[in-house]
Amino acid sequence: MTVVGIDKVVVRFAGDSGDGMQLLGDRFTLQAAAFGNDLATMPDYPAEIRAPQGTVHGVSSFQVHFADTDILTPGDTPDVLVAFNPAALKANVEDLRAGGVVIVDPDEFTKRNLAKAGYERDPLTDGSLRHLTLHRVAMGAITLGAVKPLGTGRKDALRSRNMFALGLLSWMYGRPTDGVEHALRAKFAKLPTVAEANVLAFRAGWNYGETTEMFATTYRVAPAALPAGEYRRVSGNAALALGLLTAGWISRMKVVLGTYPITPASDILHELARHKNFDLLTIQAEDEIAAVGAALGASFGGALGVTTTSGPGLALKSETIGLGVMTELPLVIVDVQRGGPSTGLPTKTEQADLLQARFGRHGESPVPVLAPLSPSDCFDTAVEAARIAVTYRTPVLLLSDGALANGSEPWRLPKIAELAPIDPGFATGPNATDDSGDYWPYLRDRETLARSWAIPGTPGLEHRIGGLEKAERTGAISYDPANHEAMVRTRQAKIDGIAVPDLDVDDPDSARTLVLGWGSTYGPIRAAVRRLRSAGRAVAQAHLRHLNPFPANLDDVLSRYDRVVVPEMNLGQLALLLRARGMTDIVSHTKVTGLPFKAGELEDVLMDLMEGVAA
Amino acid sequence: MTVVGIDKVVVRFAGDSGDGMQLLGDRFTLQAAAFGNDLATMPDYPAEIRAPQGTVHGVSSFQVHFADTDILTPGDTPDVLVAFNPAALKANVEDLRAGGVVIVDPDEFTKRNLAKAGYERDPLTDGSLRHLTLHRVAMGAITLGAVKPLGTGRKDALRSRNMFALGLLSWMYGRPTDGVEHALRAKFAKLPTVAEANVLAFRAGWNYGETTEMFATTYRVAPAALPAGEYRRVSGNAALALGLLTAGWISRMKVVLGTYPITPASDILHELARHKNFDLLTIQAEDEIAAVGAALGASFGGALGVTTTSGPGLALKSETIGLGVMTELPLVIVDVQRGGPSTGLPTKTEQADLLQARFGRHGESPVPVLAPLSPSDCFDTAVEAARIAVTYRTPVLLLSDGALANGSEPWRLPKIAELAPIDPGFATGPNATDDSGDYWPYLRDRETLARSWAIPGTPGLEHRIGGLEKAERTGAISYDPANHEAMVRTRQAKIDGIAVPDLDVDDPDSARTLVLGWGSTYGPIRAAVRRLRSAGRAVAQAHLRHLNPFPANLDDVLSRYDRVVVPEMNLGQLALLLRARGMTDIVSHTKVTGLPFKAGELEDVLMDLMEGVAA
Amino acid sequence: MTTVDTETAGRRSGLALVPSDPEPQKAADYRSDQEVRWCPGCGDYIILNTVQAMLPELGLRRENIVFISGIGCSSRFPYYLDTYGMHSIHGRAPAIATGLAVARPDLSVWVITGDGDALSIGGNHLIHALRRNVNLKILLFNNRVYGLTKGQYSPTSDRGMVTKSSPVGSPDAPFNPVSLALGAEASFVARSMDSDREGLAEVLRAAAEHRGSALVEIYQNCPVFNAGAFDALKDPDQSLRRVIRLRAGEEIDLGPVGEDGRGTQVVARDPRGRLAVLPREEADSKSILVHDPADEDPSTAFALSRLSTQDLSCAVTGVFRSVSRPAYDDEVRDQAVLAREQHPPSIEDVIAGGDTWTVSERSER
Amino acid sequence: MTTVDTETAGRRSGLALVPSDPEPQKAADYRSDQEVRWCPGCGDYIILNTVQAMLPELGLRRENIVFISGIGCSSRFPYYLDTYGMHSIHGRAPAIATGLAVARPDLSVWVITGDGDALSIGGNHLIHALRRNVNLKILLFNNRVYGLTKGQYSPTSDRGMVTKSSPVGSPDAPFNPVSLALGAEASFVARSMDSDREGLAEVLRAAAEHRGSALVEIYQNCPVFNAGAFDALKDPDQSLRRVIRLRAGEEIDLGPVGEDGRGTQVVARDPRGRLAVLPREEADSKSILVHDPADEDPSTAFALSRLSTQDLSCAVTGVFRSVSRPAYDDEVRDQAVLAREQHPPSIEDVIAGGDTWTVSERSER
Ligand SMILES: Cc1ncc(C[n+]2csc(CCOP(=O)(O)OP(=O)(O)O)c2C)c(N)n1
Ligand SMILES: Cc1ncc(C[n+]2csc(CCOP(=O)(O)OP(=O)(O)O)c2C)c(N)n1
Ligand code: SF4
Ligand code: SF4
Ligand SMILES: [Mg+2]
Ligand SMILES: [Mg+2]
Repeated sequence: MTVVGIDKVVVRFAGDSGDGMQLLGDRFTLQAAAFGNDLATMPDYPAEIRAPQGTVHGVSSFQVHFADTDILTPGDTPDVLVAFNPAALKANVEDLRAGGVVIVDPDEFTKRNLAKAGYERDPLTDGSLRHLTLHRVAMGAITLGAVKPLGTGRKDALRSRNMFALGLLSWMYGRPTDGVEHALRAKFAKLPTVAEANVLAFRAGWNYGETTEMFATTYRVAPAALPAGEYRRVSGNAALALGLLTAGWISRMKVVLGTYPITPASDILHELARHKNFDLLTIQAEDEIAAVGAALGASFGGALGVTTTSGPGLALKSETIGLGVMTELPLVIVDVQRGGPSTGLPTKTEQADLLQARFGRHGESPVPVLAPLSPSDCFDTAVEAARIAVTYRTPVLLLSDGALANGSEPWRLPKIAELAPIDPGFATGPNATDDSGDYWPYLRDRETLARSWAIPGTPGLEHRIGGLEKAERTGAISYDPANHEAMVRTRQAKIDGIAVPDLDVDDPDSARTLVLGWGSTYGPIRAAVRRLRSAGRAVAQAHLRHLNPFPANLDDVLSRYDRVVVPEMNLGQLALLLRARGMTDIVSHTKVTGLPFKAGELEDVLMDLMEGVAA
Repeated sequence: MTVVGIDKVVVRFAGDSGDGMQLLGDRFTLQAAAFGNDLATMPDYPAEIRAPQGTVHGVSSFQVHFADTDILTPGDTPDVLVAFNPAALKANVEDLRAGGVVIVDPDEFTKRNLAKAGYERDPLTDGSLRHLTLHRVAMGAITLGAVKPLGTGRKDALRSRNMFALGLLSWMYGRPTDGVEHALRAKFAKLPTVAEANVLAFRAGWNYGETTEMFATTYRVAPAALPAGEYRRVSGNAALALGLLTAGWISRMKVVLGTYPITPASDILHELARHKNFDLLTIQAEDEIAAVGAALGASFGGALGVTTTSGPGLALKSETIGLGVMTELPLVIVDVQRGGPSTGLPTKTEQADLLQARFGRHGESPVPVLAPLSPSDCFDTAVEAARIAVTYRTPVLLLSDGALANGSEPWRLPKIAELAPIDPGFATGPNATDDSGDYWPYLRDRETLARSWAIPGTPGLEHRIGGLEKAERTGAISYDPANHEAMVRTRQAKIDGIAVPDLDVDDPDSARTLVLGWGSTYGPIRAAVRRLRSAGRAVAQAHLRHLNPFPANLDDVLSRYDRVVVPEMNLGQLALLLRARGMTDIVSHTKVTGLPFKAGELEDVLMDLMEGVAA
Repeated sequence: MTTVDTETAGRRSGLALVPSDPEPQKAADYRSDQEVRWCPGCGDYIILNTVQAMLPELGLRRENIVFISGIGCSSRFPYYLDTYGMHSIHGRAPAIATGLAVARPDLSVWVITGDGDALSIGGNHLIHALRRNVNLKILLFNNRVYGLTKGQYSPTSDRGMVTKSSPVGSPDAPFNPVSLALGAEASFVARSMDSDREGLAEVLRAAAEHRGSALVEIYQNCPVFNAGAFDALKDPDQSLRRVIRLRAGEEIDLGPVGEDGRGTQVVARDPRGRLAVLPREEADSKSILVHDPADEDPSTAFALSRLSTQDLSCAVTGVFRSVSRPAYDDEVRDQAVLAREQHPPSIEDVIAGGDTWTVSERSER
Repeated sequence: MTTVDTETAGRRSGLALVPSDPEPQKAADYRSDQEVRWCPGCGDYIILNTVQAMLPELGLRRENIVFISGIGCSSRFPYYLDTYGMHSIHGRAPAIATGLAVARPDLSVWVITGDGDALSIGGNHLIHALRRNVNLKILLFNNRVYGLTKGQYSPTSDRGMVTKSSPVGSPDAPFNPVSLALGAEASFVARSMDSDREGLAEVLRAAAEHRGSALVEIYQNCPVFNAGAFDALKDPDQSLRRVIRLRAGEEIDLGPVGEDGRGTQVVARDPRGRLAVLPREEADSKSILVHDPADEDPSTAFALSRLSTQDLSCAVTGVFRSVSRPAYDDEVRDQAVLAREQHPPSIEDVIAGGDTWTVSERSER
């Protein structure tokens, strides 16, 4: 038995929706996390309805990437695939790197199952897997044997196969095991037999590795050098929810989430609905328009109104967001982007709502736009979005996407007490500058241009706001042409003037090419840049989190490079915005497959481009 | 009595909403039209609710510009103002040119009326009108006298004051009168006493001019040199409605308008609802989403689905338009733009929905965008929009605006028989290229990339479409990454490849500056350019009617000029799109007051800019 | 009158949590500085006056009253009241008000809407607010036409009504707003008329006191686009024959008052159990309906709503239904209170989530 | 069976203008080539089979049948039927189908929707389609949960239902879809159940024949997110005690069948005129309700809808209401026909408008 130290590994588990792949992936991930590896994950669910068992459509998978250095993506090509049935093999085997390891249960490769998966010949025997390292492990049979003492029925007993796999992989990668059994017993506390079956299967898996001579090598991935601190694993949706919760906490404002379920945003609702013990309310509205309306109504009452959705829902909310622009109330709108247009590819990721976020409202109605760059960054971006919304009294659009939402990574817990508080600064008395003693809801802060904000319940400041054009300062209805002009420009100036941190550039080698991204492409871009640098190429990297307004130094930064490559999961929407600012030398690289970029693919593209430059 | 020949005159009538200003303006316009002048008009209604009589808010006005040459705008500054009460004077007098003529009824300038209008002193006596030529005509009293024989009550009798004014102005400008009496009798055929009162008042007005010595001069504006043909006056909304009707006629498709009333688009519905004898149906839906849904449903059935709205409604329709993009069905969406954001300035004009039209949908969902450049051009643009929608199987956005919608001009009647027919080319049989004998709804025309279109009722071609991503050719649901990529790019390529006429440039003097506009700014831009040329300045002009895709020669054209000035009634939306194409040297000149540009104001701006260039 | 925490018969008042004003108020206190701009003769004026006269009676702190409207002539209403207010967008007021009411139990939240605003574009939000029983008072100004957009037919217009958008008559069958509300599980539904100041004030007071959603349909005259639509009900003689005024616990009658001081016509169950208007003498006295707005079963209220006909040959007014059931906003808040009691919030714990691990300094390389 | 132009009792059939197929059809003709992808055990399968078995009976040309759906598990339905179809967007199917039905009288247009699709986001379109009485057959698959988005509560879920979005129970009171439809002026309303193939086929046939909007609520089992929600109605014994099957012209009864072959329980009017379920022997025989779906007054149908309770202790099924009133699409088309008769269309005349003038060559300078 050889033990080989490696720096990273990418494992993918795949099986039927009912085979417990997500649980398996989750546990394996937690082991890696507990061990101190850095990691990133990518679950992949089947199309929205449960497909017939055993078919390719019904395959669910979970990919984990763990390493001894900080990593940025869930990995391009798995090193190991555990396929629970022929369909799972078929759906995933092409993604493996050459020489990768495939573990299958040969008993599953019956004629019937092969047919369901659409295999005409048995891939285990027809030579098509020649380039891979194939291991046949009778996972089902062994699991059945292991749990036999419990007297569980066959069907239920087979449910523990996933834990067999966990045991086997844990052995292969020398993962700590004590936590697992404890966790399984806790999870199934109410079903002790199930808990026991899972534990037995897990042990059987470990022992199988240890005992049989099937696997000649085991691997060790050392802990990563992460900054010291307390960590947890977090998905983008969970981090986003926690960010909203935290924004409420540090602003002492009630958070009111008005929302309507939609993939892949629903989990933000699910997460927040569990925290009703905070000063937080969730309203599952009748539709997206009602959802954003309820959020805006709550904001009118002095709460932090939030609404969460995906592209189709954002389209529906457009008109009400315009009302938010006109009434100048805080509102956070989260769009977890998915494949479009229309219903499109609802479970896949995309970045094609950027222009909708910027321009998808009638009239001149600018709103700030932010995008998180990793699952854990969803937390910070949510806090930042709320801060801008409250400080500037404006709707703010936060663009997450399917990859961030469902992906996860280790997250060093933030110190809440150290976050700068958010101050709604409600008006408490009259403010008219003409000694009328009146209250002027549209009197503005000189610096931020934010309007004064008095909430119902404040005596003496009674006033009305609404969607018609407002007179400067007093906020009365005004049809005056000059006033309209002034208000249109003021609203624009307010957004343009939002304080946004300068864009950081990572450019150790004074490169001539800059790669500029936004949102969830951060991981693959960064990984590609690293690879290029290891290959001796000079390339600079910067990533935009603020898409409106852009950082003030953006033009400056960009002008320093011969060319700026902008990879996007759309047809070049950021590139369009950059060019619209008069920037030339923008090279737009786009991909719209519903899948994230792979680091390798970006590496190749950048390499080609730079060779072009050099030429 | 002197008779002076002049080349043009701008007259504005103003009074209470109840005073019949629109009827008065209309009749006066028709006289000018019948006489052969070229003309343009601009009605201005009060804010949406009828305000208390006699207040400035309740003032309604109608401006007519008529001339012996072709004219382009309703005029910057009136030469003549007929003000029916103090409020009408107050609301309009500042717009007059110095030395302009004001006609008022002195009996209306009572303390009470002055107070209602917000006058502290009587403007007729306080010297504030010194720079104008003031005529006091007891329009009310004389009208009462004139209609006395009919025994009409005072209140009803006074209703004919507007016709008194018509008579007086007709005399001043030597307008033909026989048509008027005939028209009045026809209009009030069911109310003969009212008809008679109007005729008597009209005659009294004429006679007043003829008899009294108040007016020393009368004017003559000769007929304009318009191309020969049959003409009518048409407003933008009416022309648009007729264009849609005509598109149905020449395509032999049923036109189904699904719409929800909204200012300033409602009149398109009102016009079309009157033509149910054509193969046309109007559906007044429960909201904008239902309206566009009904239109799309009708299109699915093989009709030409149309929906009309303004900005807030377009926002609501976004999601359904996305479904139109995915299902690739023809659909014409008309947005009559008004002041925004939100409810904004609903009765005023603006061009601020261009970016919403281009980008206001989630995912990559391109649609063609067109904008008419004058009221009568709404006809041609509507036909063109329908042609593109049907030919390319795509939703098309047509951007009109409040100024076009309510403005009017003479229109040489098109020869319907000479219009190229529109051919929906419905599929009638299987088309699969694999000898399966199947029908593939997403098989595309090689040239246009339009998909095949079989409508319900066609035997053997039964199929399903929908909002999920479609497989190339077969149209089956597909989650395949490569297919999605291909479809996203194909949909984009289809729109990018739409055949659009080249941009015409008017540049007699090889200018260095080009003025480029879109939509309703055509009139004022053209007028300004003329003035500059008369002043010896070289300036080129071009106007975009196709905003997506742009004409193929656009980049070429623009590159020929040192600078391109882009005047817009927004914050520079076309300018943004041009810069996004990599065009530099774009000078954006914007105005967002809810009012159209004035020719004079543009002249000044262009002059200043060109001096800048010269410097 | 102070209404804080009035708990009548175990029912919490709609105003229970809204602070009261110790100072007496007058109608003028509720007049804003905005010039009222409806057309002369518009029914909206009377409704405005009635509301301004009624509000002081509630005895609430003025700053704790909020009016939210949609878009339409009627929706200008909030501008004229010196309370907090929002003139929102077309059809969405109930949704916006829901968010406000849920977030702020200390406010008395009113929605002002029109037949187009509430029943056309806003229909979904209306029925959902009623179903959820959010603590909102919804005043639906029904002039049976779109006023603001200059006179198209609305979802309450007569079939066949000629307007600019229906030059040969509307092909649409109208809603009966009371029936619709009852079908949507409304806990409080009433109807009144602009011209009936007293009746209107009465139902408005009842609506205010009701905990949960209260829908009040108000027949409103639009002299410009649908002049005289309700005239038949305004002529005293006609009104007597046509208008049924519901009063809790009383027999439902109408018509000229007989010697016994009661209407000469009554609403009674016919032999098949359906409601009918009969001369009192023809009705079996047991079959005469005694109005019970608190009936848990909305079927009788629904049947009453069908007695009102679109042509107004019969118009039922007053409170059709007023039953006590949990208000959505109370439920949501109660869940929160309970959650807080069970698990006092700790932001650190929630952030940590459960499964954490520690990377110590030494593990850094 | 051919149904073209069947005019029963002066009523035009819902299929009157749809061409019939002279060839006999079978269920298999309606199976598309798409693999059906609902979860194992999903009630949608049975409904699909029932529809596929029922369609041939209508005898229509297959290409003249269109199914339009929204979004949801149930809305996948059209893919599995070999007719024309559109899987549209969430909640909008009734609006889209309205446009199609108005434009194309020769089609039989069906809408497939779920409780979320129809009653949550799509509520407004649903009530307006019913009010207008557009010639659409709307099948509402009510599984009382959002299936497709993985199990949040819906507007028909039980109050207190625990889901991911309501971890301590839904605070919402549910709609009763039949009551809502009746409040919205529906001319045809029925209810059935996935498992009751025969009953379902019967109401589907009646819906197809009905001219105007027909709403059919179908209780549908979602074994994954709301397993067994309707089990109480499926157990034969329970079903007997709980399920009322409405049949036109028959007494409304339920319960174990007595010696006379009739149910031992009946629906009767109580002394206050309200409906109640009583043992047959306790009911005055005159007070027993005889079902009349054609009753112009929807009040009794509404009262019947209230007998059904959310907890299914009683579930009323069958056709609640089926009355004849003008269908919107017929009206709109009739207006057009009349207009054409009165004024044959001339595009030139319309373009000219009325007031024209001529500029002759010589006036050119
Ligand atoms: C999204 C949107 N669609 C349409 C309109 C135009 N609009 C404003 S009010 C109105 C109808 C008003 O009718 P109703 O609610 O009955 O109010 P009323 O004016 O009669 O009081 C319409 C169609 C709008 N402002 N916004
Ligand atoms: C505009 C929009 N909002 C939300 C969604 C997400 N969504 C899809 S189906 C659905 C609810 C489905 O519930 P139901 O109609 O009851 O159908 P079921 O899946 O239960 O058959 C939701 C919320 C969407 N696709 N589009
Ligand atoms: S249009 Fe009608 S509803 Fe509107 S303000 Fe005038 S009278 Fe009132
Ligand atoms: S989730 Fe429920 S409704 Fe959807 S397919 Fe599965 S069982 Fe059927
Ligand atoms: Mg109205
Ligand atoms: Mg459902």
